[in-house]
Amino acid sequence: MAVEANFPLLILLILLISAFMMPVIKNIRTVKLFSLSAMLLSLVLSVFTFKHVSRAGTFVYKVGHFAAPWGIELKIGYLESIMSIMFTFIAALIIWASFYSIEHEVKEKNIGLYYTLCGLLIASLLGIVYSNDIFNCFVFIEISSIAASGIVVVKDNKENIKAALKYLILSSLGSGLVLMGIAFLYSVTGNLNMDYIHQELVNVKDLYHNTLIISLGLFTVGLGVKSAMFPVHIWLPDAHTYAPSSSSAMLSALVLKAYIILFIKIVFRLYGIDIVNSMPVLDIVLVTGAAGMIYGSIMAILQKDLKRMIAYSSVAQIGYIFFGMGLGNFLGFVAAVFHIISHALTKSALFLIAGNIIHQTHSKEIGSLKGIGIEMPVTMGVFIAGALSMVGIPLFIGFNSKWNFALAIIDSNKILFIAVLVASSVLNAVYYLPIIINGFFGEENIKDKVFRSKEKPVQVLLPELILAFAIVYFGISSKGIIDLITKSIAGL
Amino acid sequence: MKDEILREIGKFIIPFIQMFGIYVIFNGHLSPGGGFSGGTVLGVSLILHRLTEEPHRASTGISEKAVIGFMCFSLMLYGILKGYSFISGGGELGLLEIPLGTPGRILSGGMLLPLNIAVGVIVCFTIYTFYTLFDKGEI
Amino acid sequence: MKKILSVTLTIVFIGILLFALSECPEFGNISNPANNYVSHRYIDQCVKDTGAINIITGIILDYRAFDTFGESIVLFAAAISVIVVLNKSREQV
Amino acid sequence: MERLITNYYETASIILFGIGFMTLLIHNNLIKKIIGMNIMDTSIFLFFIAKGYISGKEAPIIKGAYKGVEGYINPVPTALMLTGIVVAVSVTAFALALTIKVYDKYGTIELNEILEKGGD
Repeated sequence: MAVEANFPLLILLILLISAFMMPVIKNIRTVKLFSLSAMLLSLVLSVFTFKHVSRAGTFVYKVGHFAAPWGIELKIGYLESIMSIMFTFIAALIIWASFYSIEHEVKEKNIGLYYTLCGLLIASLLGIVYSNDIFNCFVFIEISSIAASGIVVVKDNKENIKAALKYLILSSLGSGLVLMGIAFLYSVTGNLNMDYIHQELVNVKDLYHNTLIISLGLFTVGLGVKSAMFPVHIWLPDAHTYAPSSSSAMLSALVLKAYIILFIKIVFRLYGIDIVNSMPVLDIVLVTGAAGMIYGSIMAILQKDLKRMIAYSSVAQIGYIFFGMGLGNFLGFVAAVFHIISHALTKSALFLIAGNIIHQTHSKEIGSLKGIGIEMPVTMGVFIAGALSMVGIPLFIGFNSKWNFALAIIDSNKILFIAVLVASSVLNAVYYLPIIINGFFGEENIKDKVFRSKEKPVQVLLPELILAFAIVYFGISSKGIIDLITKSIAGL
Repeated sequence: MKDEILREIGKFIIPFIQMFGIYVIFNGHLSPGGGFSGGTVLGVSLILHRLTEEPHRASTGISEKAVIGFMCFSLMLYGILKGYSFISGGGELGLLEIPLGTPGRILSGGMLLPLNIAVGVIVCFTIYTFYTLFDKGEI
Repeated sequence: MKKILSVTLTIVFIGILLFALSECPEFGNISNPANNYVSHRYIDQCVKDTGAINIITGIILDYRAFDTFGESIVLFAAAISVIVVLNKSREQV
Repeated sequence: MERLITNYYETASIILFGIGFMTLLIHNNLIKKIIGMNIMDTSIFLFFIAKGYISGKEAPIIKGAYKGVEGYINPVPTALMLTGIVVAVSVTAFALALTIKVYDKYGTIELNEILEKGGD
C-alpha cells in the first residue's frame, strides 16, 4: 500500500492533535502560527493525496485493524480529494487573514480557544467529507455543529449569544433527524458502511419502498437545516451577521458545504442515483432550491447591514446548489459541485473584505459606504471581483457556474427554470452593483475622500488578494476543474 | 457550604465513590461500564467535594490550568495511542502491537485499558468543568 | 395560530414516521435484517480480536474506535465552548 | 397497521419524539425548548436501541461459557447509542451555558421577550 494512502487519516490526526495542544499554549502568536502551519501541512498532504488518487484511482483506507463492514473506513476519490484541497486551502487563507483582524473582534483570553475550535471544525468537516461510514459522519456532524456554534459565540455580544443558541438548537434538531434516518436505514439493511448499505438496499428496495423514501427525506431535511436550505435557513442570517468576520467566512464557505457534500455522497453512494430518481425527494429539493434563490436575493436587497446582505446572498447561493442537485441529472450535480467551489472562494473573499471595511469605516451600513472605493481601492478591488463573480459576469468564476447551471437545465428539459436562474442573477446585480457604484462614482460621493486614506497594508490584504486571483483564474480557465468534477461525480 | 455534618460525611464517602469510579473504568472491558460511565462517577465525586468543602478551599483544590491541562493531555494521549493503532492497522504496516493477554483479566485487551483510562480522565474533568462553570462562572 | 400550526406540523410528522414504521421489520424478531453477518461476526470474534469479554467495549474501543475518538472530541469541543461562553475568571487576565 | 402494535416499542418512541418536537415548537421558555430537544434525542436513542433487541437473548457480555452467536442480542445499536448519548450531553451542556449567558444579557429566558428586546 502506498504511503499516500495514509495521508487523509494523518490530516485529521494532525489537525485534531494540534487543536488539543493549543489551549495549553500561552503565547497567542505561537498559537496562530501553529494553527496556520497545521493547516498548511494538511494542504500539502491533501495535494499529495490528490496526486495519488489521480494515479491510482479511488481507494479505501480502513481506520484500525478491521475492514468494513466491521470497522470504519475512509473512501477517497476525486470528489473527496478536490474538496479536501479546497477546504484546507480556504481555511488556511481565512486563518491567515484572521491574524490581523481577530484581536479587534475577540477578547484576548479567548483567542487561543478560538483557534482550537477552528482546528476542530475543519478536522470534523474533512471527516464528514472522507468518511464512508454513515454513523461516523453523524459523529463528525455533531463535532462540527458544536464547534461552529462555538466560533459564532466567541464574540461576546448579546446578538451573538442569541444567534449561536438558535443555530445550536436548530442544528441539533437537524442531526436528530439525520440519526432517525440512520436508524431506519440500519433497521432495513443492518449495515452502516455506505457501500454495504447500497448493496443491501438494491435487494430490499421494493420491500421497504416507503421506509427508504422517508429516510431519504429525513436526511434531506436534517442536512438541509444544517446547510441552510430555503425554508429552514432561519438561523443563517443571524449567525453570519454577528459572528467575527473570519468565522462568517468559514461558516459560509466551508461549513455549509461539507453537509452538501455528504448529501451528494448519500444520493450517489448510499442510495444510488437510480433509486433516488425513482423517489419524489429530488423534485422537492429542486423547488425549495429555486424558491431559495429568489427569496434570498429579495431579502438581500432589503438589507441595510453589509454582512447581513452577504449572509442573505449565501441563502440564495445555497439555493443554487440545491437547485442544481434537484435537477437530478448528471450535469446538474457537476454544476452544483462547481458552484460549491465557486461560492466558497467568492463568499470567503466577500466576508473577509466586509470585515475589513467594517473595521476601517466603523460602520456596518451599506448606505454609508460612499466613496469607499477611493479610500480603500485594493480592498474594494477584491470586493468587486467577488461581487461581479456573484452576479455572474464573464471572466469571473461565478459566470462559469451559472453557465453550467444553464447547461444542466437544458439537459434536463426543465427549460422554465432558466427564468428563475436569470431572475436571480438580475436580483444579485441589484444588490451588489450599487455598492460598487457608490464606492467609485458620483460626484458628491467621492468628494472630500482621500485616496488610500483607510487602506490596510498590502501584506494584511494578501489572503484576500489570493482569493481574488483564484476567482479570476478559475473564471478564465475552468475547463480543467470541470473535467475533474465530471470524473469525480462519475466515480462516486 | 458551611455545614460541618455534610463536610464530614463528604470526606468519608468521597473516597468510596472515587474507588467505585476507578473500578468501573478498570473493568470496562470485562463488565458493563467503561471510560464514560466511570469518568462520570469520578467527576461526580469531584463535584461533591466542591459542594461540601469550604468554598475557598475547594476552589483552590484544582486550578483551571490543571483542568484544561489534564483534558488536553489525555486527549493527546488518546489521539496518539489510537492514531498509532489506526495507522498501523490501516496502512498495514505491521507495527508492534500490545499483546491481547488472557481474556477476562484486568491486564488484557491490549490498548483497551489505557484508552478507557484516558476517556475516563477526559469525561471526569469535562463534567467537573461544566459544573463549576455553571455554578460560579469560573473553574 | 402558532399553536395550531405546531400541532398540525407535529401530527403530520409523527404520521409520516409511523407510516415508515408500519413497514419496518418486527420488533425483537431474530430474523430481522439488522441481525445479520455484521453483528454475528462481532459476537463471534470479539474475544479473539480485541480481548474484551464485554462486546460493547470491544466495539466502541476497537472495531469502531474512530467513533469513540470523535465522541471524546465532541466532549472536548463542548467543554472549550462552555469555557468560552461562561468563564469569568479569565477576564481579569 | 398491525405492525404498529407489534412494534409497540418503536411506536412509543416515535410518539415521544413528537412530544419533544412539540415542546420545542410551542414553548417560549428556552429551558423548556432544551428539555424538548433532550426528549427528542432520547426518543431517537430508544428507537435505535429497539432495533437491536432480540426477544429472550442475553446482554452481549460473555460471562461464563460462550453461548454461540444466537445467544446474545445485537450489540451494534447499543454501542452506537453510547456515542449518541455523550453527544447529546455535550450539546445540552453547551445550550444550557448559552441560556445562562442569555439570561445575563437580556434578563429573561422567554423567547418572545428576547425578540422584543433585541430590537430587530
